[in-house]
Amino acid sequence: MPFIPHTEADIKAMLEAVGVDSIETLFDEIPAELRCGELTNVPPRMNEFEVTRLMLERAEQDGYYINFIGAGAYEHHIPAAVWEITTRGEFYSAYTPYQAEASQGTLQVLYEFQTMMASLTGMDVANASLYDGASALAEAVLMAVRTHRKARRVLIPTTVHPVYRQVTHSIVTNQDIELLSVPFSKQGGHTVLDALKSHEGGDLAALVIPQPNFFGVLEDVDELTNWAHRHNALVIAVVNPVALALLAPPGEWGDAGADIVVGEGQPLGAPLSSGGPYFGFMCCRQAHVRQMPGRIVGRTVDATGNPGFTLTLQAREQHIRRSKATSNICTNQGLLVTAATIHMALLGPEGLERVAAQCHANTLALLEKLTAMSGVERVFDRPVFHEAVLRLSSPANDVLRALEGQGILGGYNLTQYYPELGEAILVCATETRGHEDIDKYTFHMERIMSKRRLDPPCAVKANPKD
Amino acid sequence: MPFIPHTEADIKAMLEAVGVDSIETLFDEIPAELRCGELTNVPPRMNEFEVTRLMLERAEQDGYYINFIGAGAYEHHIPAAVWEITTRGEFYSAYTPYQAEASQGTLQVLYEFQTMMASLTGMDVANASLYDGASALAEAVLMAVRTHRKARRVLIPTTVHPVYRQVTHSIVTNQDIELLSVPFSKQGGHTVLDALKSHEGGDLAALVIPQPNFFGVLEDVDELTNWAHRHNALVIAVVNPVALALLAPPGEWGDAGADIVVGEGQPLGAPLSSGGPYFGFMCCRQAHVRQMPGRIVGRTVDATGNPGFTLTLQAREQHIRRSKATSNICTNQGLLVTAATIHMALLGPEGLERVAAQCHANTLALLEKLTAMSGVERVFDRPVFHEAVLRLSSPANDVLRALEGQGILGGYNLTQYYPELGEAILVCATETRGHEDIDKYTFHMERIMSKRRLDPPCAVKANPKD
Amino acid sequence: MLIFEISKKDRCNPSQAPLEKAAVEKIPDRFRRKQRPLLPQVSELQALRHYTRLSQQNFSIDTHFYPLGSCTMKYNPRACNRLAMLPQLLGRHPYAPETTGQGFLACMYELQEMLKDITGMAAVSLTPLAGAQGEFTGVAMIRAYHDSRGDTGRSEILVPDAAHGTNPATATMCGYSVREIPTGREGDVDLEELKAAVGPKTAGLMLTNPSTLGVFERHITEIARVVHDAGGLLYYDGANLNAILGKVKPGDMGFDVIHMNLHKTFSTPHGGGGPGAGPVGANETLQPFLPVPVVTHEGGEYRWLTEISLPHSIGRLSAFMGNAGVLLRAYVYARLLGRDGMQRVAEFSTLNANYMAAQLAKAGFQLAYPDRRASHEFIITLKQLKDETGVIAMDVAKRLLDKGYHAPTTYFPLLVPECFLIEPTESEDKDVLDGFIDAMTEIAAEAKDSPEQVKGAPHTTPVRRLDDVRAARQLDLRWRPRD
Amino acid sequence: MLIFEISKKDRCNPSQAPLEKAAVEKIPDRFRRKQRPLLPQVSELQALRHYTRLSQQNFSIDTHFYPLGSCTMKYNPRACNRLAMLPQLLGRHPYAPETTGQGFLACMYELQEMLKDITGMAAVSLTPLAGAQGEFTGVAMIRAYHDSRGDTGRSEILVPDAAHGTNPATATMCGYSVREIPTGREGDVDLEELKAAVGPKTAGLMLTNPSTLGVFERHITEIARVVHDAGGLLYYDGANLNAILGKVKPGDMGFDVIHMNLHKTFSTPHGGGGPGAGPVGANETLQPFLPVPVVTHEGGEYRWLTEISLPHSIGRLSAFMGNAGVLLRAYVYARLLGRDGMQRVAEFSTLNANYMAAQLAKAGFQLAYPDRRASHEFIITLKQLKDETGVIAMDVAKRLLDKGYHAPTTYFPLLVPECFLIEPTESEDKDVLDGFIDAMTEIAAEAKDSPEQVKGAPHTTPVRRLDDVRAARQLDLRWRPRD
Ligand SMILES: Cc1ncc(COP(=O)(O)O)c(C=O)c1O
Ligand SMILES: Cc1ncc(COP(=O)(O)O)c(C=O)c1O
Repeated sequence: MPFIPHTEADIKAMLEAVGVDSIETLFDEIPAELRCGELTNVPPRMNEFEVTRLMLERAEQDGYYINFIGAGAYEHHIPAAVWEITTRGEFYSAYTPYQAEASQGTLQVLYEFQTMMASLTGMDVANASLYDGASALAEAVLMAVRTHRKARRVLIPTTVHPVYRQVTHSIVTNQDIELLSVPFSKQGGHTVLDALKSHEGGDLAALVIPQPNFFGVLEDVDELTNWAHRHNALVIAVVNPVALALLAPPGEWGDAGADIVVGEGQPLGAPLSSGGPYFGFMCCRQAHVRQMPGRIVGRTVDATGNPGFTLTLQAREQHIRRSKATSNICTNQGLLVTAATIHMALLGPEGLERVAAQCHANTLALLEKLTAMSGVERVFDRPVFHEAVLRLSSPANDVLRALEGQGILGGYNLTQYYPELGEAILVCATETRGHEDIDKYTFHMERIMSKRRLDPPCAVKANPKD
Repeated sequence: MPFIPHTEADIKAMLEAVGVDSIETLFDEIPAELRCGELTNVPPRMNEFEVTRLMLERAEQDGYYINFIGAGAYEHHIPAAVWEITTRGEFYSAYTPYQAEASQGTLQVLYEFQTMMASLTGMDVANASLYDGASALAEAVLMAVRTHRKARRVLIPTTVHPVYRQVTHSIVTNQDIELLSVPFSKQGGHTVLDALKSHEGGDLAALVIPQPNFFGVLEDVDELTNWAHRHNALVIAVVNPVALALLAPPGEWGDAGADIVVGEGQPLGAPLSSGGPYFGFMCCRQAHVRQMPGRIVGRTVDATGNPGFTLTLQAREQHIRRSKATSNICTNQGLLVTAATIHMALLGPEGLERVAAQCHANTLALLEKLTAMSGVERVFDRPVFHEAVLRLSSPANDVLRALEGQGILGGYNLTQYYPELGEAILVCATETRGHEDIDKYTFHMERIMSKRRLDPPCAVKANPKD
Repeated sequence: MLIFEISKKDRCNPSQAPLEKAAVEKIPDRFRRKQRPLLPQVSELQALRHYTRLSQQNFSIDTHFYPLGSCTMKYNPRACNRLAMLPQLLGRHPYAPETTGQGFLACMYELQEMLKDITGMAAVSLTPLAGAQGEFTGVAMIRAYHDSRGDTGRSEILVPDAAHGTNPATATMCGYSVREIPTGREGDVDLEELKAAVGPKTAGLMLTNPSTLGVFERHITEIARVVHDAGGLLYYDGANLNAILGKVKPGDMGFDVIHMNLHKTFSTPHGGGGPGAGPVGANETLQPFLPVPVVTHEGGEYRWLTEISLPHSIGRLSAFMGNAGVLLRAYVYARLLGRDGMQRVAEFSTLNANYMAAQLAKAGFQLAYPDRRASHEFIITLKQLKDETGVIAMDVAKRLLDKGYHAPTTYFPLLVPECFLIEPTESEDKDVLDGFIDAMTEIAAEAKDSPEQVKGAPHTTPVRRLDDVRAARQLDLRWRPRD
Repeated sequence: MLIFEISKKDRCNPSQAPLEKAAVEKIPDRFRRKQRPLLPQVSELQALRHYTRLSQQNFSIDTHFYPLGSCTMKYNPRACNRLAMLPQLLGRHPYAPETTGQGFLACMYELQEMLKDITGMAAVSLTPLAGAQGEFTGVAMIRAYHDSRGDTGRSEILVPDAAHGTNPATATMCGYSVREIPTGREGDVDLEELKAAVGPKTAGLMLTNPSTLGVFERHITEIARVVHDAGGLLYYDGANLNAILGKVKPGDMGFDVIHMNLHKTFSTPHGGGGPGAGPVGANETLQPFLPVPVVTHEGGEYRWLTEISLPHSIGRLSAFMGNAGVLLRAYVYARLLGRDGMQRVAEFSTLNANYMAAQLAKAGFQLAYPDRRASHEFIITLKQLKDETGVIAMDVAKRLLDKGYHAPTTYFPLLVPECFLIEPTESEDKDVLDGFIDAMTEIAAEAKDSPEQVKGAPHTTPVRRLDDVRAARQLDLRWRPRD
């Protein structure tokens, strides 16, 4: 029996001890009419070899592509050591560290992680993870409203990842919180103070500030932070942790710094893996720590005075506070945090900075080459980190498909969420997209665009809406 | 500096402690004229990402093939758990267990391995591995000669893997040992007593008996063993450990059983990996254990009387006995033995038997389908385990190349080592080659052979020597 | 020793990053960071050794029996890990077109189909990232349903007092107030109390069956009727699905929506806290409200259904499609188990629990519900031991660590005093269970003969009993350099 | 607990094998096994837990400082493991045609080229499976060379008394008798003794430089001249190549043939005993005798050269091409290090050794060769400690385990009494070295104050000091069931 160790003799002895004559008897409290028959849509079992072969075939079918998509998930090199250690059984198959004395490995890793994240963001404290960047933003909004006490309105610029805004909406609106959007500058692709003006005076719990924003553009975080604080609103920063190796940490934005910082942890050692598992991180000021959702690890001492680690401030959490908890989160993304901690330890400050700088440089190199073509232009004029918006003279969808045919994922199609930008795509070149890849992209893009220039597919297709 | 943790401050402090002013000074005893310049043929370093990409590309280039080659290395399913545990740092990065108290993990694994191998072969004791099957045969020949004391001639049938015979020759001939070959039966592909007759009377140290032999054929091991013992020669069995789940163990061959058993351990959990690392195993009777080469682990007790494990009988080995050692072997194939032990533990007797039975059944199924075609015939009429020799009506090389074009490795070409068999190939279908693969092979073989029947490439090619 | 304490200035690990730092002068100074973050500066070996040694300080399924009730700590097959980590699967971007993910999507689609069958639901969405997010999803769907009918007066979610903390917390997150329903003497929901509680304010009931008390709710059909009659809907907390896999389907019990914890029933790893996956299934009533995306299979192709084709969806709960890698592990596990294997999971997890309950009772421990069958888990109460010896459940839990066993869940559910919720799972052997029972018996004896031994436990772990009060009072949540 | 002791009859692990047993009636009964072998019958979890826990009982580089002299226990980069285990590389059959292995062969070819450069040799064969097989290869080539010239009277191999045991053992395997050359007071070969020993019987000299005494043989050029003049050839034991990588090439020192231990210098794992890889390099004189196969690159294609194109080859030493997976790891390592990294290996392994030697000397330990530079390793002799306290080198070694350090190599080389051969390697940090030096100092103090503490060591390992004598006398080499 797969994964079941019982022998006939064991079963017999166990049934005897229980005092029943069959395993079936143990289910006799289930009303007979509820019992189901065979699971007809679950196929019969395969052995490990058969499943291995199936999965190898499916993986082969999906293949490898040279990827220039970012849009919230980034392809970085992950040192081999990261997952070789992370998947050690002791990390992989442990539960949440409820029994601290039997979980010092996990707990210390989390404490180290909290230290690293707090420092990276310039904040006082960090929690031990949330589900992902998007839901972390939702939790930050809830936390801001709890912290603020008076206001229930939160400003979210449209330069925040559109799905993050959707997710936040799905999660917070049941609690009578109002999310207000802020339009972006057509020229810079960033949030300008003018656009916030209309909200002055109203009771605001928080302003969300992305850095870099969804377009890759750098926001004027100091001004925005000061504006929010001037209007008695908290600042929720949404940041990319790799970018933080280069960019000013939210703790230092404006005069007082951000109040809550969240983001997607994926760039720190999580493989792209079709979308997950990743992890969300959250940091805040010491003063607000009791409003934080999620697990937090603290250092303490044991009975003999030696240092040790334990889950702390559990009175915020659902298993203690139940309906009054700061969040319902229980299982988080612990293993990814283990990976991230090892990832950061292996890269160190210098390594992470080099990664960030190389992402930036590769993206600029890509932009230079692509915009040298006719039919490809930058949409915004502000500095970017490692992503940028390009407008194409042909339908974005067609161009991306043509590139896909050449083994290249050319970028994220913005037409669904930002139709006002025209045929626009968001491109990203991380440190893993060096000259060779950029040249390949450029070569094929040039061919595709010039073919379309010379020989547009057909009259109807010229219509950008098609 | 890759893999070097020193900081500038450390280096300074260390040089001061040594009392020199530069690292270069530490090399001042090397005559200056011997010092070399830059290593011009070693390329500059790459970072891990660059090497990863290079290796992924090279692996992609090599691709996947459906493999029907055996000939000494067999594609079996290896449970995922095997290498996930084997590559744990504690096994992977430990040395030979010289400090027993700090190596109980490795030592107990080896003791368990010895137990498993002794039982699988039906022998008293096993060592902790030799390099591979071929060199293990060479060591067995040396051991037999040492044990026999009088004779230095050893009979090796030509049904033994031809490369094993070459390797044995390379290794033992410097010690004035004579290897005599024995021809095989044209009909059965096995070794017959008649062929041994001419050697009766001469002083023989040992007879080597392969089971199954290189052709996949089952030898009359009982008769051969009894013949050898009757003529005062030791019996060296060369066996496939997976086959042993089904076949009589050498310890039970004939009236007295084999004296030394060796073989290639690869089928027990080692990936094909272009030829290695694999491992050789060796078992023998208790009486001969002091002539055994290689490490041996024994169970003993510690200072408090608790059981523990340690390397034992080290007086046989080079680090103690130096020029009088049983072998020069030092580093063996420990990690592969760890994998094999876990592999056998996961399969168990039932699992290993099912694997063996399925290999046999798949091979018979393949043979039936292939020999149903005109132009493909069995060469030998004896029962086989999981390999068999087929004679083709077209040049083996051309047929195999045509199959390769279809993603199939159709078998091992026997024409180099056994030209007397004509255009013959050795085919193997392990448990990983099920119906689907066999059908694919059959389909393409049918097409290739019928094309060649209808339309032989050109007149010259009809000459089988071409 | 913390990794920061082996860090040294100027040390850098150059294999892991670009060999040089590229120019960044296009980023104006005002956006730039002035001081480097406090990340460790260690060599690869130092990092590897540090984290390898830390890992050895954990108990885990791979090293210890871990009968943590409600958590289903069963074997996590290594094949699931390996096959979810094939390079092509790891490398695929979540926004890569569906055409480049047909292999992956096929797995997701088949997983959806299997989960539908197992739960008896009409449709499944894989997107929730853990059990609690699955709960949120379910209750948000209930709310969306009522709202869609203009039935906006329903403001209460009913929750049994034995419920897991995530249930009431979830209700709050969905804007509901929580009304607790007491448990009857035998562990079932008190039907009369339930009847008294339901009404026009009732949005729904959250229930897990078998409950966290380790018994099967016998009156489930009636409960469902009562709630439905009042216009409420039933939410099934699938954390205990392991107990009934292939034996009874929540859909057949009358539930409208359900989440599953794949990190429990489908054996994906807990990873020291996560990740999990909390797919949600719904019957036809609630299906339109399922969160997106959902995989569909049409014309031989797999593709995502989004809010565009599912306009009533409660929306999205995460940036992408869910914890894909966890779902892949669950998929592999399901294929390895197959149809019959699913049933066996329920059978042997139940056998193990009932066996342990019987043996512990014989050894003198008090079962919380001695007249009931155990499901895949059961409760003992150590109140008597405490009264007699002063040794509390927490002491016994810590002492178990010394004996090489992870402790069961303690002090949950809250209504049983000094309780141990014990879940052995189907993947443990009788000898292991016997060893645990022996250890419990020894500890009970120690509690009488040498209570200090037990109260002072653990003695053999990397640290001794930790001071939780101090941890919460003198907050130390991050390391800071001395100078 | 042995795996056999958790095994139970009738238990079987069905995910790992075909789901049913196929028919085997075509195999006549007389060939068949009658009784099943004694393999464990355990579940996947039981096996996994057993071997995971066993692994934790090992010291290893990944967990401990492991300064085992002559063994070069440096960091084994995880990238090497991962990249050597890519599915396509693992799946390739050794007899698959070269056309299906161009990626793999490219790595092998480039590795050969790098090793040629590093050793200063004309050609390299990757095929030997470990150091000792490399030695065999080298000496067999020397013999083949003499034989090819009809020079068959040479029957002796010269070996310094400090040599590793494999050297004399190898000479014997090649049919030579061994003549030992004593070491001079300062650790160099005694030149006068060498001169007296060489002659028409001399087939060759086996030498490692730096020697196993941890010093560089200063008169190597003269030694080479003396041996060559007598018609002998020089074999270089490459176990200590780490010390001189990129600094000096054995070919330039006058050696004719060399083996390398890739599991030392090129950081492939030792795996608790192996596998290793012992490629051999030869100068133009010996090149024709190299073992096959060797990779060549012609017309844009990589292919194997075999005995057919290399008719003077000493032949084959293993069934296939060598330890391919080990060679791939070494290749990845070499690419990560690069040209400059190679030199740095020599520099920092040497710095570490000299630093430790200096600090231990200051702490009162006796260096065997106090007036010499240490190479990448060095020797201390604990004779004085023994004389003063009765504590022997073995006791100190065992006590080091208690303090979390693997012991250095003890009692080798044989000519230094109570010796520790200490090799820190370049991948260890100064703090680790300082910790070890402190531990040694503490132990020396303990030896004086509480010698029983040291003699009774180890105290903290999974077992206490083991009875090796009993192990050899009451042989227990396999488990047998009780009944
Ligand atoms: C009964 C019950 N419900 C819900 C949950 C929450 O699931 P998760 O931890 O995946 O969020 C748990 C997990 O602990 C549980 O045991
Ligand atoms: C000096 C020396 N020569 C030769 C060898 C033998 O190498 P291997 O163990 O790889 O056979 C060793 C390894 O211990 C050694 O240290």
